Amino acid sequence: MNRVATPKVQILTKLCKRCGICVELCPKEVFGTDDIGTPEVVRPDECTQCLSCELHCPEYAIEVVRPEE
Amino acid sequence: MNRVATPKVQILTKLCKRCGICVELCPKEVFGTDDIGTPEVVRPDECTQCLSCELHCPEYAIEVVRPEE
Amino acid sequence: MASKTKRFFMLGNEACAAGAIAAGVRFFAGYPITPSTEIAEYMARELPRVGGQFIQMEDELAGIGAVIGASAAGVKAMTATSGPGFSLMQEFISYSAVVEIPCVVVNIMRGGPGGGAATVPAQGDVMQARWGTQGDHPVIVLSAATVPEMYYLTIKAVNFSEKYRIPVILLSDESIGHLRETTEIRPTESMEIVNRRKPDLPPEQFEPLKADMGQAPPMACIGDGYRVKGYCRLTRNERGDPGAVPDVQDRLMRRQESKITANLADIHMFEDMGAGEADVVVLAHGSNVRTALCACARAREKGIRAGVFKITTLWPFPYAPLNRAIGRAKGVLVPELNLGQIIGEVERACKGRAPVVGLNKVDGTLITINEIFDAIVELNKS
Amino acid sequence: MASKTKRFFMLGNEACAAGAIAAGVRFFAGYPITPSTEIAEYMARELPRVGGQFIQMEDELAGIGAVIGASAAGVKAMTATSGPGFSLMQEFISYSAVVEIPCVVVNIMRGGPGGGAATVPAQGDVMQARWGTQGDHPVIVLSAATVPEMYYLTIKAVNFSEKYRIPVILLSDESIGHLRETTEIRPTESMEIVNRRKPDLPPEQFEPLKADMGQAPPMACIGDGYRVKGYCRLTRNERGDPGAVPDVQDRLMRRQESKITANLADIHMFEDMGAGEADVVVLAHGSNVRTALCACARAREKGIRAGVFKITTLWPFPYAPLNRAIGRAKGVLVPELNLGQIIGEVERACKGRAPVVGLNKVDGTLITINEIFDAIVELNKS
Amino acid sequence: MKHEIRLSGLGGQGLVLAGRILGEAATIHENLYAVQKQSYGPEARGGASRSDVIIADAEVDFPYIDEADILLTMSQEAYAKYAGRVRPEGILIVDDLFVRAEPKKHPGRFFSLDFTRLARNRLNNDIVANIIALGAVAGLLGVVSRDSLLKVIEKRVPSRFIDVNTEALDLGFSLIGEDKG
Amino acid sequence: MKHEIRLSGLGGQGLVLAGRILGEAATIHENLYAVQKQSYGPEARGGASRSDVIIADAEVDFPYIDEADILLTMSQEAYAKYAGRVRPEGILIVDDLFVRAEPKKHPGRFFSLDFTRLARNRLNNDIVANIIALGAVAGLLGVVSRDSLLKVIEKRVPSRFIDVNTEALDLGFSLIGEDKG
Amino acid sequence: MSALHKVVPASEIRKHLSKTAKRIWCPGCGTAIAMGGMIRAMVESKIPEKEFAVITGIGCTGRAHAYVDYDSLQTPHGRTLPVATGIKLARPGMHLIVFSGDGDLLGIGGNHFIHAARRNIGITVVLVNNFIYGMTGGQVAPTTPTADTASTAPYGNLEEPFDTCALAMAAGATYVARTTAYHVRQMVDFIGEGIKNKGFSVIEVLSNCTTQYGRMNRKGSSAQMLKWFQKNSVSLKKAADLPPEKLSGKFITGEFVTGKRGELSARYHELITQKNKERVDAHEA
Amino acid sequence: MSALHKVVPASEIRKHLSKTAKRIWCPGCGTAIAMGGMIRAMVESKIPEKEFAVITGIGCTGRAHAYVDYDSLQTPHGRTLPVATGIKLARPGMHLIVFSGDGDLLGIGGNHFIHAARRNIGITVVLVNNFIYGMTGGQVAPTTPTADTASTAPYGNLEEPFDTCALAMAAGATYVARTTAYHVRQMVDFIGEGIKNKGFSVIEVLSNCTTQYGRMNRKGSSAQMLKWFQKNSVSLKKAADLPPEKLSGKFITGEFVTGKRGELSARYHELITQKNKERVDAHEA
Ligand SMILES: Cc1ncc(C[n+]2csc(CCOP(=O)(O)OP(=O)(O)O)c2C)c(N)n1
Ligand SMILES: Cc1ncc(C[n+]2csc(CCOP(=O)(O)OP(=O)(O)O)c2C)c(N)n1
Ligand code: SF4
Ligand code: SF4
Ligand code: SF4
Ligand code: SF4
Ligand code: SF4
Ligand code: SF4
Ligand SMILES: [Mg+2]
Ligand SMILES: [Mg+2]
Repeated sequence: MNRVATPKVQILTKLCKRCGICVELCPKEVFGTDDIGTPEVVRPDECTQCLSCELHCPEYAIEVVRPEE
Repeated sequence: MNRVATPKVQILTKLCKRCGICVELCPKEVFGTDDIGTPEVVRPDECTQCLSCELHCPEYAIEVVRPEE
Repeated sequence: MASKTKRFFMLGNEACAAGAIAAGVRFFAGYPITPSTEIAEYMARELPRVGGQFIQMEDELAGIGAVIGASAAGVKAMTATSGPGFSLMQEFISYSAVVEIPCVVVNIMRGGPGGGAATVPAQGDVMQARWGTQGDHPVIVLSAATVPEMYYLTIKAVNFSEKYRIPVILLSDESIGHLRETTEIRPTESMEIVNRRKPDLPPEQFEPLKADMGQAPPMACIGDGYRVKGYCRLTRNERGDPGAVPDVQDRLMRRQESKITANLADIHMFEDMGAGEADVVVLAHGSNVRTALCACARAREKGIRAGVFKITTLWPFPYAPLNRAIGRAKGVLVPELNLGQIIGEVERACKGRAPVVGLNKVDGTLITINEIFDAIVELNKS
Repeated sequence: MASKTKRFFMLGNEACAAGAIAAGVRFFAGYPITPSTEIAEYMARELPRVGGQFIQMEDELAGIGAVIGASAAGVKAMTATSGPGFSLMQEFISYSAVVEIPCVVVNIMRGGPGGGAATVPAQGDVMQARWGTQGDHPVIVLSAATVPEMYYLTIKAVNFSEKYRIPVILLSDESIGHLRETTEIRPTESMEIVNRRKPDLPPEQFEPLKADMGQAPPMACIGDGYRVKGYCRLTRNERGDPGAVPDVQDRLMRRQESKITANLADIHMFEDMGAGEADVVVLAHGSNVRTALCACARAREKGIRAGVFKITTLWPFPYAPLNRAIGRAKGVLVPELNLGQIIGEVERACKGRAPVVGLNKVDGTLITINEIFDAIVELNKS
Repeated sequence: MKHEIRLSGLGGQGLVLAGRILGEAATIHENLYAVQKQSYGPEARGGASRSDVIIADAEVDFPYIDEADILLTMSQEAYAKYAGRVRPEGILIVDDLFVRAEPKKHPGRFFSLDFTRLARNRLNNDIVANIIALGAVAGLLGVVSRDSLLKVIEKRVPSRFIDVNTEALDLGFSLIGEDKG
Repeated sequence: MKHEIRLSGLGGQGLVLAGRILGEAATIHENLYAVQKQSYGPEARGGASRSDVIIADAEVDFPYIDEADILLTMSQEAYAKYAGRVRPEGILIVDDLFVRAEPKKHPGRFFSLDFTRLARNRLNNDIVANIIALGAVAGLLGVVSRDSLLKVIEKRVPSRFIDVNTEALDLGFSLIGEDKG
Repeated sequence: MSALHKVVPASEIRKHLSKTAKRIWCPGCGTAIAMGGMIRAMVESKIPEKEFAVITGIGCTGRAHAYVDYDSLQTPHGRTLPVATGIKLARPGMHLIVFSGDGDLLGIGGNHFIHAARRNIGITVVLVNNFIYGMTGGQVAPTTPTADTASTAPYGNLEEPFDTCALAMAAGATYVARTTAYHVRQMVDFIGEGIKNKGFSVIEVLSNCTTQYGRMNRKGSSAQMLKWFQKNSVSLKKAADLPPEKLSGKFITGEFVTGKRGELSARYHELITQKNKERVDAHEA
Repeated sequence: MSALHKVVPASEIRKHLSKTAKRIWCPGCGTAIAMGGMIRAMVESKIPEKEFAVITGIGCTGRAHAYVDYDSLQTPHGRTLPVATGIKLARPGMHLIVFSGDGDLLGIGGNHFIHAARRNIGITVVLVNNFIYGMTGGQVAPTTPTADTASTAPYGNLEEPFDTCALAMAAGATYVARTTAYHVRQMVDFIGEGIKNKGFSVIEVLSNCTTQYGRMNRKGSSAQMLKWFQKNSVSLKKAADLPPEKLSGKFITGEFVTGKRGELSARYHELITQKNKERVDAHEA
């Protein structure tokens, strides 16, 4: 593929309600937050693709690239 | 006591609805019936005071003398 | 065609059930209550024979709930009950009106209030049929006067319900539900059977709540592949999404109301049986109709001009037609098996033009020919 | 006395609950529903502090059922709900009327029908409050126009219920239940608090259903040692035994009805606020009263003689007083937060003497002063 | 033409069925018009029971009976209640086993017949007393034929009971035949 | 005397409580008459929220506000919705953090104040922005004193929060004091 | 079990009956046997009469309120338990017996049944299960055995019946037992235990509706139905040792639960006492 | 359990959401997590979309009907199951998912719950149990733990909560499982099993209502509540080995019943087929 490698975790900020679940549940502290609590991917490389953030996001606003088989 | 010995089983016919339960359940065939099904005590001496008739009579129309202790 | 008409000796309740099946009802859910139970029993026996379903539910709420479910899934559906059970259905009747899922509720009235007297006739639920529910919404209420009417009015009830997507209530009482009567049944093919409109647009374009004033929208049913929305609480826009916007709510409420107000001519069923020329008009419905007719016949024999105004559609009440019919009346008599219910509407209709007098009976027996006759004589004096 | 009057800044719903406790209510059972829930929450907090009981039941039927049970056991009891829950209580309201077990049902109306809009005001249950139940029976319905009225009318409601052994329904709506307002509360000692009559005969001689016309019998409660009977289905003789004898049933029904008809002067609460001298009369209740008063004041500023006829007792409806009050009116305006309910009674009361015009709003917002003012101007032209 | 027939007695005696057969036979096989209304007490069994049938050659204008043309009473209670509400020229029939009647009080024709005893003794089946009575009533009525009634009985009665019911019906007709003379 | 005050913003900002404190203080400690009505969207959290208060020296004749004498808006949405419904001579107050206002459109007095930032930065507690705003509103209103408000706050707020609320209230009053000049 | 000579005599039952109300149950109806059992247990309990109230619903069974000479009340169909809950909270000293049918308590009233059990409110329920809606003429009930006939199940019941006792236990009842109209002495004992239990008690009495269920399912006379109960009842103990196939068509009788936990009206009265104390303390402080 | 790479991606959930309805659940609400789980299970099932219908009641959970892009319907409060029963009988080919709250299904709707279970009607219930009446502002629910606080239990709940799964089993459900909003993959699997079961299935999802239950009972943020579920869940297997005192305050998760017996709508359709055959036979005879 010729595309730029997608980061392992993506947040659709438009959908986010700033509940903090992804931030608090991520075992690898991949997320940080801005002033008003919007999560941002700050340590993308730490991500182990455990899917916890995606599975628990109540707004279906996070997508994690699936681990290889 | 000076009273005449009471029969062991008594039916208050006025209360009876002729359901036939006492007749059919008595293990000693103490009861017979008249033309229209009213029970009558026909074999009083057979009565073993088991109380089945009294306990099951839906009209509370039968009384059996209690067995001695 | 007359040759195909069949004669039966039927119970009023059976005629109702048979009429429902003729009208295409294929689902019945209910809960037993005297004096309506024969309707359920007939349905339990006959529906599986015509590929329909009967289920006895755990209570009346569940009964009408299942009916609404089946109707939402596209099957014509009905329930039947009597006073206490009818009270338990009120929330769902209101719901049915607002989500516009058709359903027919038959109420075979018995002595009320409370538990009431299950085996005597009464007309205690006439106002309840119109006003028993929370909130404003349209409803159609019919009243059957004979066993044959039980048959034909049930068909009417189903037709109205499907056409206007509205709950229709068919009232009768113990004295008719439990009456057996010679009933001549015309072949179903000769009768108008109405089926709800289906969407004429594909799912992407279809807006489930969109309709002109006076109209019910076409209905996409569950399982039709429309991913149908909008069967929910009051406030929805035409796409069916929730959201409490005043003008949307207003439009919905007014459009639903207009299904009745714009179609009065179609919905009103009444009969002027000599009322137009009468000095004394007897307004009657249900089990009082035949009594009133006999009493008026007797009155006319005695030289009193008396006539009956029979109403079959109780709600919407035929105010204007009644007002017209009492043209020359000196008095209007309203016999009712209650403490005075429909008489209030008669007073409204009459607007003070003639005295309106009630003849009310609540002891569990029917009003007699003599009682009506005497009241006519009395009114005629004034 | 004035010195003892206390001032509070209270929610309408809290005023209602506080009024109930002042009236002696010591039992509340209910089921949460917006916009009535603060009544339950207040009761949950306060009742155990005064030795009373609160219980949240599994649904509204159980809520009013527990209330009736507690009342049968001699405790003044109340429930509160809104439209959908009110529908579910109808069977029990009818029961309460026929067994003459007092109870008070508060309905804080919200947008209806169906699930409705929980957080907007409406007056969609006005007819239901009178006619929502199976069968004929008496009922008293009051409508509160302000927060202080919520307090005082709740006391009235409890008093009526105890005095006449009748279900009393207190209506208000979201715009008052959720309004906080300065509320001056007079000391309870200064107010009339009615307690149901107790039997004056010993158990052997006491006949639980025996009373003169216009009266409720004294009440033997469960646990009073009377081996009380007669809390059961409709037809009972004066001893309380069942049996469907027509004249017994008739007497019971008429005696119960007469509790209202013989006591209209006691039960009717209305206020002629300039209606008697008005060209345009505005008939208002509940949240429309203040709006109507402001609109009439404005109209009078513009030289139009407009006045308000305020009704607090909705049922029994004050037909005669209203008829008297519209003496010189050119028109009667009836603003309602529904599609036209109480207007039917106004028409009956007016008997065609003046045109009756509705001003109806069902979009979830209140009728405004402007809207009423404009309608007054319009009516005044005719 | 209009006939008002009242069948009265106790729940369980089969009077509702008898009335229904009569009305159905009239409707379907005689092309007449009929109505039938039962009323009963609150008991499921053993309470008072009444079955009113009206048969006419046009639609029945009023489906409830005030005074009967033919009254059958199969219990003393029913007799006490209804015997006074027979037309002067009407017919009063009682079951001899259950009713102690005062025939003199009734100006019209009077029959005290042994429906229940005949059922028990001749047909060995208490339960068909109602059909014997139906035969008698139909015989006196004259507008619904034995064959019409039989067709309905065949439809409404489990097949194993058809024979005894046929016998009962004929017995009933014959009672009147005998008595009529 | 009659003042109509509208506090508007988002659910969770505590505007309902602020309105309630204002009305209660007026009622109980100033012997005035007050009403307060909130309205909110269907959301339990985060939706639009509005709290209308009327204070008068006689019973309030009409408890709902059409045009406000004082409008506080703490969200852009609320500003958009209500800014047009202030009396010409009325006062418009916005929270500087949330609202980008167009003061020129409003003929009366206008304040853009930093309630939320002040709460966060000076009092270390976002949540008391409402009380700062309340102080400002009360200061502008002039009929409900700081002490009256404080008495109510002491009753309505858990004891551990009384101090910070007192500070907030005073801060609010002071904003106006400064600004008023 | 009480010895024979201790059984409360029929004459004593009659003393606790209404002198004026006519009992219109069918001849042989098991409901009457159950009502006799209830009165016997009430007499045996030695609790003063005026501390009892008998609450019924609607149905044949629901007629009993008019027949007993205790405080009594008949509720709308299915609503015995909410009303009884109100009474119990208002008068915690009362002993409340709810005597009603399977349709009333488990059909329309099923929700109140499980919630009353959950709350463990101090009420003794005598549930007369005759497998049918008797009063309305024999419609299918939530207790009608699968494949049995009823007027609304003319081709045989397609549904499964409830196991009343299992349901009561799962919902939280603290005394649960099953007996039959045949086993009158056991019935009296179980109802007596139910009355003793401070919390929510359920005694299911399997009963013969000879007129409706019996007729439609060819069960014969009332006595034959009682014998059917006799023959097919298996005690809980014995049942434990039998394989499921041997239990089909059997009635498992005995006491299922005799657990204890806090009763609701008592808990509520503790709360009141505590709030009262708080107020007094506050005054004194 | 499905391997990680098989988990239905969030983008796929979004495809099955309404494009127009605005979701107004609070930030962090567990109901949304449960709805995601439901949609994932529906997608995984490979059943064509048009064979599904989602039925909700009233409550926060009861808002889901407007958010999904399937056939959907919202009933009056508590009435999901009667309506779903009507739909299922009328269209036995449909897969019905009832998605609703603890109050809706077990409070006001409790009777329908046990009767639907008894009938074993082919419906899959996703019961979102957040221990509270969320939508109306935090009133006590039949699932609120004893002594916990709610707006109508200001002094702590005096009642005992239902054990939903025990109740469902006693009433007759043929698939019963419990999981939590934390255990999303288990949730998806269980809902999937429920859909596969032909009869009545109940999947109880313990869920965080952070705004009401959480706030009133000091449970912290949404994430903290999810962690609370994580920490206190005990699998059925493990629970079997633990003494009761170790289980207090724990959530027992797992599949409780996976039994089989006749489903009602299928039985009814057999009856119709039979009646039809009888008619045809009669004609031919
Ligand atoms: C709301 C309501 N629905 C229905 C009825 C009709 N009804 C009266 S009794 C009854 C069933 C009684 O069955 P059960 O409780 O088993 O009592 P049984 O007669 O068998 O003793 C029904 C459905 C009613 N009275 N009220
Ligand atoms: C008949 C009726 N009663 C009461 C209500 C009010 N009501 C709406 S939702 C609800 C409770 C919802 O609780 P739950 O089912 O647990 O849903 P949650 O909000 O917790 O998800 C209540 C009582 C109603 N809408 N209708
Ligand atoms: S879990 Fe979802 S909604 Fe919550 S903060 Fe993260 S991205 Fe936003
Ligand atoms: S997949 Fe796991 S590790 Fe990666 S960001 Fe999400 S929670 Fe953190
Ligand atoms: S059991 Fe009782 S009612 Fe039945 S026949 Fe015997 S005495 Fe009569
Ligand atoms: S006590 Fe027993 S033996 Fe004696 S008569 Fe009664 S049933 Fe027969
Ligand atoms: S119908 Fe059945 S339950 Fe009712 S009284 Fe008769 S036998 Fe008993
Ligand atoms: S109130 Fe509770 S259940 Fe409702 S949306 Fe908010 S967090 Fe979810
Ligand atoms: Mg039963
Ligand atoms: Mg919940």
